[in-house]
Amino acid sequence: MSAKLEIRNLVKRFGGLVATNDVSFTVEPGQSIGLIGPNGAGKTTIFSQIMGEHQQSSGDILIDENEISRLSTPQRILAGVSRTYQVPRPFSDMSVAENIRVGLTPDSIWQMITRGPNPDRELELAESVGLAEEQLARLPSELSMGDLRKLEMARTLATAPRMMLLDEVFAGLTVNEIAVISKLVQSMRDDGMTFLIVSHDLKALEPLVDEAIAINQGQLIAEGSYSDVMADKAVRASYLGAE
Amino acid sequence: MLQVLIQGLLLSGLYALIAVGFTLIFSVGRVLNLAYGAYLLIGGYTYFYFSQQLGLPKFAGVALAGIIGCALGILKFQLIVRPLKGNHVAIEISTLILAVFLQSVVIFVFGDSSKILLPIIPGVERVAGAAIPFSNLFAAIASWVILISLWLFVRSTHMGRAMQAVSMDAKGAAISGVDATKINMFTWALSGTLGAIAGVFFASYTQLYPGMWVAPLIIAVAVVIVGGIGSIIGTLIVAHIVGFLEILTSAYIAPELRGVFTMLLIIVILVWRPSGLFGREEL
Amino acid sequence: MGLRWHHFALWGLFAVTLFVLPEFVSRGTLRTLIFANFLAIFAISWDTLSGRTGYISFGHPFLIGIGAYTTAILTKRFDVAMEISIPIAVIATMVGGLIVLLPALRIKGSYFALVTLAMMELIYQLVQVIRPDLTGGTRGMSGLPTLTRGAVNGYYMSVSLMLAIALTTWLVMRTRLGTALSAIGMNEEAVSGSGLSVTKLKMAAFLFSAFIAGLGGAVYIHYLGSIAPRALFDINFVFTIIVAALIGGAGTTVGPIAGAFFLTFLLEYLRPYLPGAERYMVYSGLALILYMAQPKGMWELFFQGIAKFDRLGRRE
Amino acid sequence: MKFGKILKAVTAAGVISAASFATAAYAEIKVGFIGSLSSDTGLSTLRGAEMAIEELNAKGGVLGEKIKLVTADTQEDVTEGIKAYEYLAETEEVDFIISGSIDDVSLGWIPRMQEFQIPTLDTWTSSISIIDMVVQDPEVMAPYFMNIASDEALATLYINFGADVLKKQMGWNSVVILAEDTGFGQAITGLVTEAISPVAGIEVKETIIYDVGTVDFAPIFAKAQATGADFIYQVSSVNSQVISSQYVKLQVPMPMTGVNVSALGMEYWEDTGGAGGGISTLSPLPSVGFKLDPTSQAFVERYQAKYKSRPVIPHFNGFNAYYGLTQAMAAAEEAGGFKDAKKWSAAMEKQDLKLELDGKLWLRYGFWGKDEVEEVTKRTYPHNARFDLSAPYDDAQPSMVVVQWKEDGSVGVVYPFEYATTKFEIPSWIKK
Repeated sequence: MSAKLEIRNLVKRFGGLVATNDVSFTVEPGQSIGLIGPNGAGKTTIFSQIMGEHQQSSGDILIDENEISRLSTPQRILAGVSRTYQVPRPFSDMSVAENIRVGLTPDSIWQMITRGPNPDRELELAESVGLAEEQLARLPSELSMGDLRKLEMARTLATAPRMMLLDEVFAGLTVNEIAVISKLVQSMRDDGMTFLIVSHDLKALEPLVDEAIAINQGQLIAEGSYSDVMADKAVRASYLGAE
Repeated sequence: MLQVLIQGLLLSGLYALIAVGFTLIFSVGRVLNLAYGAYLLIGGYTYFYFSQQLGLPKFAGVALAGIIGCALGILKFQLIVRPLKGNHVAIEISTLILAVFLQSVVIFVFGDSSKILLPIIPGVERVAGAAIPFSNLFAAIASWVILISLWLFVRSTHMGRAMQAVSMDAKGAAISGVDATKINMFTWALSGTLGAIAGVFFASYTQLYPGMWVAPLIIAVAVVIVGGIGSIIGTLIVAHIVGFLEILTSAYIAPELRGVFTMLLIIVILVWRPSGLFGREEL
Repeated sequence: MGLRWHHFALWGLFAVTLFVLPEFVSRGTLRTLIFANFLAIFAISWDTLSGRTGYISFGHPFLIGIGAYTTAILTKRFDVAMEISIPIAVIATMVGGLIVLLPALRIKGSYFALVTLAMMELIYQLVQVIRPDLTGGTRGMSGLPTLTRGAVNGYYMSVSLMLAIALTTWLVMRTRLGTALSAIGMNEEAVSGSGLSVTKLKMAAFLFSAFIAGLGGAVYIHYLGSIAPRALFDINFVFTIIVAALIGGAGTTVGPIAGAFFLTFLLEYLRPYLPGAERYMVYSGLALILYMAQPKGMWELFFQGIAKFDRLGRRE
Repeated sequence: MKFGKILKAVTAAGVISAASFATAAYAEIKVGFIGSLSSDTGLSTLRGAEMAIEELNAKGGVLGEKIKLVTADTQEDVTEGIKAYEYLAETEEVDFIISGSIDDVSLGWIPRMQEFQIPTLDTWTSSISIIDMVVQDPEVMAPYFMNIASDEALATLYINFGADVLKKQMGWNSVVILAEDTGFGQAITGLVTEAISPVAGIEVKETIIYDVGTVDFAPIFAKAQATGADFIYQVSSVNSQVISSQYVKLQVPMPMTGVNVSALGMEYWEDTGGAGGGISTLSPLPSVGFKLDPTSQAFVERYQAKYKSRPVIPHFNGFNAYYGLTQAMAAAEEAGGFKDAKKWSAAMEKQDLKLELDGKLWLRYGFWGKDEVEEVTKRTYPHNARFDLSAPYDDAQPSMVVVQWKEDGSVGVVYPFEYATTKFEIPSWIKK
């Protein structure tokens, strides 16, 4: 059920810039790890490489001991890993239900044509992230930021992941909305989902993670329990230096 | 051989002038102005009307062509590009419609048949079997002068540097106090002026006809794609590649195949190296 | 697929209206309708690729041309029967288009538009040079076999084809394939992030579009009886197709049909008053104004009108 | 439910407007013009027809009915030409069509003419392949007439010009052909290539085909020069002022003659900005630089009083349209109208108009009989304008003349010698 993620010596160069510099870490099945670091540290770039949106310059990415570096994004999703985005960009001219429908669609042209949508499953997913039934027909432009994040979670969940990468899930949310999302993540953790979470809101992040990894300027600078990492000198220096 | 060299240089100089206005818009505004060819069309016909039909001095005809091109550029920016707010697809399509509209206006006013522009400077010099019409030589020299002054302008004036800043990063430029809208409008005006003047030279090199906007548009597109965006020097180099490719093809393979290699070049470069030969690698 | 009885009722009504039309209108009007039908087919084909996925093709005549030239050459030079040559033409369009345009699908935005434009110019120039004994060179070919004679027969043929294509497209686009294609136009990254292969989807859209273009192109030249590269691979032809789809409403099936009918009739109605090139001035000027006013097309204007009306109604 | 409403609205609007479209009045003889409305050649045919109709109406019309003219623009495009023919046939329901179409456009709409069987007269197209269709299928092609000598006759006269002037007077032995890629270009190139060597003794070094969209002729002229031929033979009917003006601009050191359609109008000098000197071309009759008989001269004078825009003098097809339309109406009088196309066709075949100048046959508007074999080319030309290919041209006028523009802007006939008003010369910049 739960997936294991292993990153080995990951390097990504953009021209002369090294965005990821020899990073290695492992997320055990069912574990939840917080990925922290100042702005521009290279957190989102790591997500992009795990998902195959950017190809790493060198290094390995493994899901359940299988190398996925050569797979396309949809194939990686099939392998069990999905992500959300810092800025939710839903399909703007489609209703909430249709947005979720895209996530539920099988990657086969033939099945897309021959098999109709599953409205019950769409509703189920919407409700599982806390969206109400009457919101299904709304357009994304009519939703609050919190609801947009919920929609993004629902669409990601629709791909049936065993591991989720959450990118800045709390950005732009009210205190109440943060609580709702937290509860949602907690309940998924209880169900055995593996998580890698990026967040600037360290207070909200803390209760959701088992361990933390800190990176700065593309390099891993600390890993271990959340409190150990936060107490680390290099980590503190990187935050102070950047902000 | 010398003949090919001479013809190649003359044609390439003209192509560089044609392409540079398009390069400016594509790098500063990041939009594909499919009505760019229409500047050449309007410029050519303006010159024809004032200098050849009304008999004004040739210089006045070129100047008026430039002024009308400039006005057209500003109008296009204000009436089409700004209201569409950076919606690239919409800008591409509306500029295409505009080009067809301007073409039919020209047909309405001047008729469908080709017009011949008198040589701007009459006379021909013969070197090693190649005919060098003074008019074409003048066009090539003028285009070099214009390109060099443009290059100096972009490098050394405040306005030029602001244009560079906007071309690299519109948001960043805005933070540092550059009014991107103003710079954009200036660029559209400049591009219109250059296009219209290029149109006079292009038409005197060849002919005036209502469909004449398509060929220079394709040339401009080829130069920008192959050269990569944002470089006047790149434009100059690639204009010579395209120009010589055409002359070499006509001379050694077949005149009918003249444009084929230009198209192939566009396609191969776009598929193989979308940022162009001299473009910046994008993050 | 969310089909309701009234969908079929409306399609039925539409079809019946079109089929009884020859009883009420002159043959001249039928001829105009024939061209409107073909333009509608081409606009639907363009829309399937560009209107839905947002990959703007400026070289659509390239696809239409493969279909048209294949059947023209087969029937004219090799005496192949049209029943055989048209299906071959359709397959040739799909295969040929795929081979040539597949590399182009990996580039995005304006660059895709430029490659397709360059592709069209390339094929235009090549048709003239490569085996002009087959293609007829710049002049094209005339005296091709025709499928029908007379305005009424031509009308029934074109309207049946148009309706069949429109209905098929409409049905396919109502499936999750349609949803996924529209999703590419809105946010390609999120489609692939939803586990769908964007390349596969784009290829499906492309093949579907090529199928319609090839079929439409092949039947079109067997209606005209001639083929001329200058009229076919012409930026004005691209312009007409794109404008028909956009004016009507891109990303819908009825939009391109409405746009094609509107534009064709506009041109024909202007003919008695403005017989020459002035027609195109009015035509393109109007197209520009309509497009600037509502890039989503008349269809969207219509819906907005209905929505406004509904809101007014509810308030009372 | 919503979109069904608009469908209904659209179709209803379509039905209503289409119905209003169909109610055209039908108490007159309707003539349709098909051709380009923006070219000099198209306008020549249109105006020739307008003037003939005006004169006929002043005399009370035909069969007691007034003649009305409607137009359809082809934009020199094949598809537009087909649409235009359909428009005339089905929307306007014309009785007779007069055409100023170019070859490829006529070839495009010929199948429509065969279908509708509307009496049709071509005044500009000279495509021999259409005459071949008349030979092969006289029944279906019965309503079609072409009152300009066809390509075959044009080429034959050119071959004679080659032998008498180019070879004998100028001493030229080899030629490079520079032909546009059109139906006309292909036909003329083929005919000339076949005959110029055996008959005139001029060797064809090379044939260069160029696209009508060509804008830069410098490399093409360079290629022509490289063949080392004595002169260039051009075949150019579309945008031909471009090639000739560039010839002058580049001062190509090689004589050039041939077919240059833009040089057939008086506007040529202005269009090339005074840069067209030295160009010579074949021209169907009547031509610029050709003396006119009194009837044609009177036509030109009335024409100039009526039209102030270009073309200031109609091209040959303007004369063809003027005389041809008058003949078509006379044939209709005889056949009781245009409805019976076969009957009209038989009456049209008999039309014969002879115009004289100084007591000599000058122009003849008649048609070859079905089985009449022309002596020089040994073939038949049914429904084609009658021409004479050998001096003294007493059966009809020559199929064409060769005219030449001089560097001072004057123009005159250089061949056949009987009609010559000036001598063939080469441009001053060519050192010989």
